[in-house]
Amino acid sequence: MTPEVRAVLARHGAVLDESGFDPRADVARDAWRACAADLHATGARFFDITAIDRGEAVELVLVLVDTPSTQFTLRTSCPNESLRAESLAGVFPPAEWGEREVFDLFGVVFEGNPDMTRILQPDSSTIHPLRRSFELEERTW
Amino acid sequence: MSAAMWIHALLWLVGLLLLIAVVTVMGVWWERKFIGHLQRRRGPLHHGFHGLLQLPADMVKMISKEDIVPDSADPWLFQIGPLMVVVPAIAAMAALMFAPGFGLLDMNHGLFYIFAFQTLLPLGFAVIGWSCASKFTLIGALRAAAQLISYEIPMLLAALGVVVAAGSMRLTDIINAQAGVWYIFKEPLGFAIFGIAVLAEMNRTPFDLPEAESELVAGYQTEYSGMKFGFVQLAEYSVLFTGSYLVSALFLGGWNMPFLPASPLWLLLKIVACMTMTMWFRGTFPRLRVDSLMSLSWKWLLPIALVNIMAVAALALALPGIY
Amino acid sequence: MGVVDDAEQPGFITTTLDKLLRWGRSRSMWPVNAGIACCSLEMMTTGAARYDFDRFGIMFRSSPRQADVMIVPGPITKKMAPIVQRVYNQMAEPRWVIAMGSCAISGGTFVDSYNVLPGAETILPVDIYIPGCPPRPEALLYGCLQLKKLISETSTIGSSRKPMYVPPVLPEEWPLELLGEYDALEAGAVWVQPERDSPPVTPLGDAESAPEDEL
Amino acid sequence: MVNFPRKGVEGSTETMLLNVGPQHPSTHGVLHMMCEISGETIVSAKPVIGYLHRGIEKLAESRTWQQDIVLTDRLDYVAQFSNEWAYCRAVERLAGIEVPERAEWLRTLLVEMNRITSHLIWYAGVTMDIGALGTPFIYAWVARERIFDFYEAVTGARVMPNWMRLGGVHTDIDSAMLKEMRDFLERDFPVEVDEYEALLVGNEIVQSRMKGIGVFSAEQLVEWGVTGPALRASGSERDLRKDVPYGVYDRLDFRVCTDDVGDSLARCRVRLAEIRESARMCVQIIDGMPGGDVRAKVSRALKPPVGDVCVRTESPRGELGVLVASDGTTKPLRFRVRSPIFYNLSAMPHMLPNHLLADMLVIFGGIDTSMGEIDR
Repeated sequence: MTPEVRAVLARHGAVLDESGFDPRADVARDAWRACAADLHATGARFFDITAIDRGEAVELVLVLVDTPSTQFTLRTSCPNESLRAESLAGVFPPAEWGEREVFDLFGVVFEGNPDMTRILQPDSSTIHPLRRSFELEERTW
Repeated sequence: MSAAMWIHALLWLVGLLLLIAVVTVMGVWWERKFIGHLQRRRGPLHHGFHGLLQLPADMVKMISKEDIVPDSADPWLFQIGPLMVVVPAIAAMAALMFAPGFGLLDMNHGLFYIFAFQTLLPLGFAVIGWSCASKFTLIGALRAAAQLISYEIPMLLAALGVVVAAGSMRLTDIINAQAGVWYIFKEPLGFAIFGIAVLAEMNRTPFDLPEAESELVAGYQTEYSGMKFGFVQLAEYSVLFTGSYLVSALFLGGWNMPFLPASPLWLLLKIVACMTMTMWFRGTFPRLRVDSLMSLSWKWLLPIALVNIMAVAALALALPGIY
Repeated sequence: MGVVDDAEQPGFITTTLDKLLRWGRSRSMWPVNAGIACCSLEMMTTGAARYDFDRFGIMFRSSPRQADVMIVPGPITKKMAPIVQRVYNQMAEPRWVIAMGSCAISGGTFVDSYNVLPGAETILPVDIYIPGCPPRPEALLYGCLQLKKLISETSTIGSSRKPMYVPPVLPEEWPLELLGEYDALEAGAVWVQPERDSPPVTPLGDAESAPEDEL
Repeated sequence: MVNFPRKGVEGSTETMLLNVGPQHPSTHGVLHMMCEISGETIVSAKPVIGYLHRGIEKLAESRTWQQDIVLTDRLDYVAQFSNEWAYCRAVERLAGIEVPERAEWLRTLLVEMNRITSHLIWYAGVTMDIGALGTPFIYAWVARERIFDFYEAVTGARVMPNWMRLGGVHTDIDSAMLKEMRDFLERDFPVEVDEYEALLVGNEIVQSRMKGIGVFSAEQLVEWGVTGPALRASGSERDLRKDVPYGVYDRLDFRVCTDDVGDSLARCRVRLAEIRESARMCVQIIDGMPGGDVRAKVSRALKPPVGDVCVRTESPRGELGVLVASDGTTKPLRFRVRSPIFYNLSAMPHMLPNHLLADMLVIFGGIDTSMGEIDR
């Protein structure tokens, strides 16, 4: 983790945890987009955006690459009552598709994404399959 | 007209139609076999001797396939579209001469007659592509029309060089004039232009944009099924035959062969060699892009063809014995 | 599909014609070039130099209109199902379907998934099943030769095999996906899931005996 | 209905919407590309994906850690070993499994051979797309079949090997087989690649089709999220095999293949150079192969500690990331694949406008799609 990244994370009140495999920084949902924009300004490169369903909340995970050999994750938590977050599509262009996928599979709505529609499943689908609450049907044979 | 003339004409008509059938069947078989061997495989092998029955089987199947007319297609144009390419393609063959006096009709302006019918082909392609109401066919048809029209001009100019040198548009005269030296040696530039332009006229690789498989699925013939598709294929191989004939007759000496007596056999051999060349190109070359296709025709072939015809005319005036 | 559908006692000419048609059709099977998933790699391999489909007169056509056989080389997802049906409907009769690989037979590895149909036979009339994940090129060749046998044994006179239009159907909770603004398909047809107790895997051997009943 | 409003061209006639795919000879799978065209020029484009969405990420959550290796094969079915390795590395890191030395070498060997076959498929596809009627396509298959013979001898399957295990690999490769591989890769294979290169890069028409088409700078491509050979063709040296060495890449002598032109022809040259480089690496690996076990003892009911890890690897198409999260049970809490082509494809709307319809296939071939990994 470069000092610039540390400075940006500290400015946005991120909780830094470096005990795991990759450093992780938890930010409040309000600071999500602003923090990502400042990280983009430090030269951090987008790697992936995804989510993990933690039961009572959906954790958004933004994997960023700061130097060619190191990476860290920026995380925020969306409680099940309000699955909304600000879109990063204006900051990192590839995040547009990543967010569409998170919307499709988890149901998190990203405000400001230019095309918040389903990407993998058919538009007519009504499910968000990667939620814990969605169970696969038992095999009948 | 006497009865003998009628019989002669009738026999020739039947013979030409048979020739077209044989050319199509053997042409497709030879193409699949030849390209197969280029690609380190065998090509048709198991149906008949080395797959010789493959094409008859394909034709039987095609005849018995369902004939689909898409709902949104223009029913009349869709039906007559294939005829509009088959009829000119076959009609052009009426002027072909296979030996002195050996042909349906030894026309005074045989070359002109063939080109006149070739000129009708883009119309047929356009009708086919338009009538299907499919976007791929439409793009393919527009490409075909643009390509055929723009390559006609260099082709005609290159052929004009031969006409100037031979002093006739009768195919017999042109070929007989090559009893000594073939025109490929007298007008190599004209031969190059004519070869490229004819390749484009025949929609063969690298000029197969109208049916560009990877871009337009099957181009203008995308929506045709069964025998209509077969008709379009028939027209393509007839055009291929006519084109190869023209190259052999105008530049490669036709039925003449050095040190050997003139015979239709040489002509046929040359035609087969020309057709095989186009198949070789097909097996090796990728496709040109549509804009480079146009610039090749208008920016390179056309000026060079003009230079060529002026040079030939000047030489013919200056050295009347040789040219 | 029959030449003379209502011929009760086929005469010499019709039987000869029938033989000719069966010969022609069985020896010229052009599959539509529709690669779906992993099996399409083995499908391409079969077309390449070592196995060479062209030996048997099998050559891929990109346009379904000119194709006779549809090889379904992969799992059919709910988004893909209407398209597969549409390609099938665009093909000219007579047409055949080969389900290639376990995904096309039953859903295979993905049968439990929320987005995969349990096999191609739920939406298409499948003639030949080729097991494997993916089937080896030899298996695909064998399957095609079985289809050749099936075609050459299917009489074209008064055949029980009728032209079939597969209505673009999907379950009610999955209305038809529209492809674009010029899409001509109609939505609202009702999905009929075939009843099934066991995996619908038909061994290749069955394909040999089946057509005899029709003769 | 897909959200694809037409842009239109000012001062021109109406534009046309052309749906390329999902069943189309040149989309390499079931991609649906919506193109708004004016004449033959693309005004705007939008890829529509999901036609092969099999829900692998959900299925993985209902299977044990070991069983999920089967699913990773089917992600990118052109580069199966790369996916297996990425997944195994992620889980091994999470669970703290030590992989025996020989297993690491074997994995690297097969992954590099896999890179060759994957690039050969790209070669076959891209030459087919620019209209060469199958000859280079079938030539590519000749070398590919030879390598597939090795796959089959080693793993027992041609396309879906399912060969790697958590903590090693399933079967060892004996020295006779290794020698055979070495002979092929050192003697026969370079001759084949020379021919491939002559057919593609040496062809005038190919050059006229590809030179100067789709020129993008490295900054643009990084911004759009493009990784892999497509990025390296623009001069960037990003290659995870050098940046974050894993496997035995730190002990191999290889260079990162780059090109600074950044057009479609450069992308071809980079991939062809990578084919040669991979073959060279394979020979080095076979020479340096140590002995020993190929598989560590791993409990069948593996329960990695609670936590999550994201592992980046260099697949033939770009940076493949696997994120696995464990809640301490025998089944993953989350299995996420960061597909390189998913993000490469998302750059298509930026790349395609103002190119011709025929250029679409060339640019499209430059990023080398494989729908199985995009749709998962």
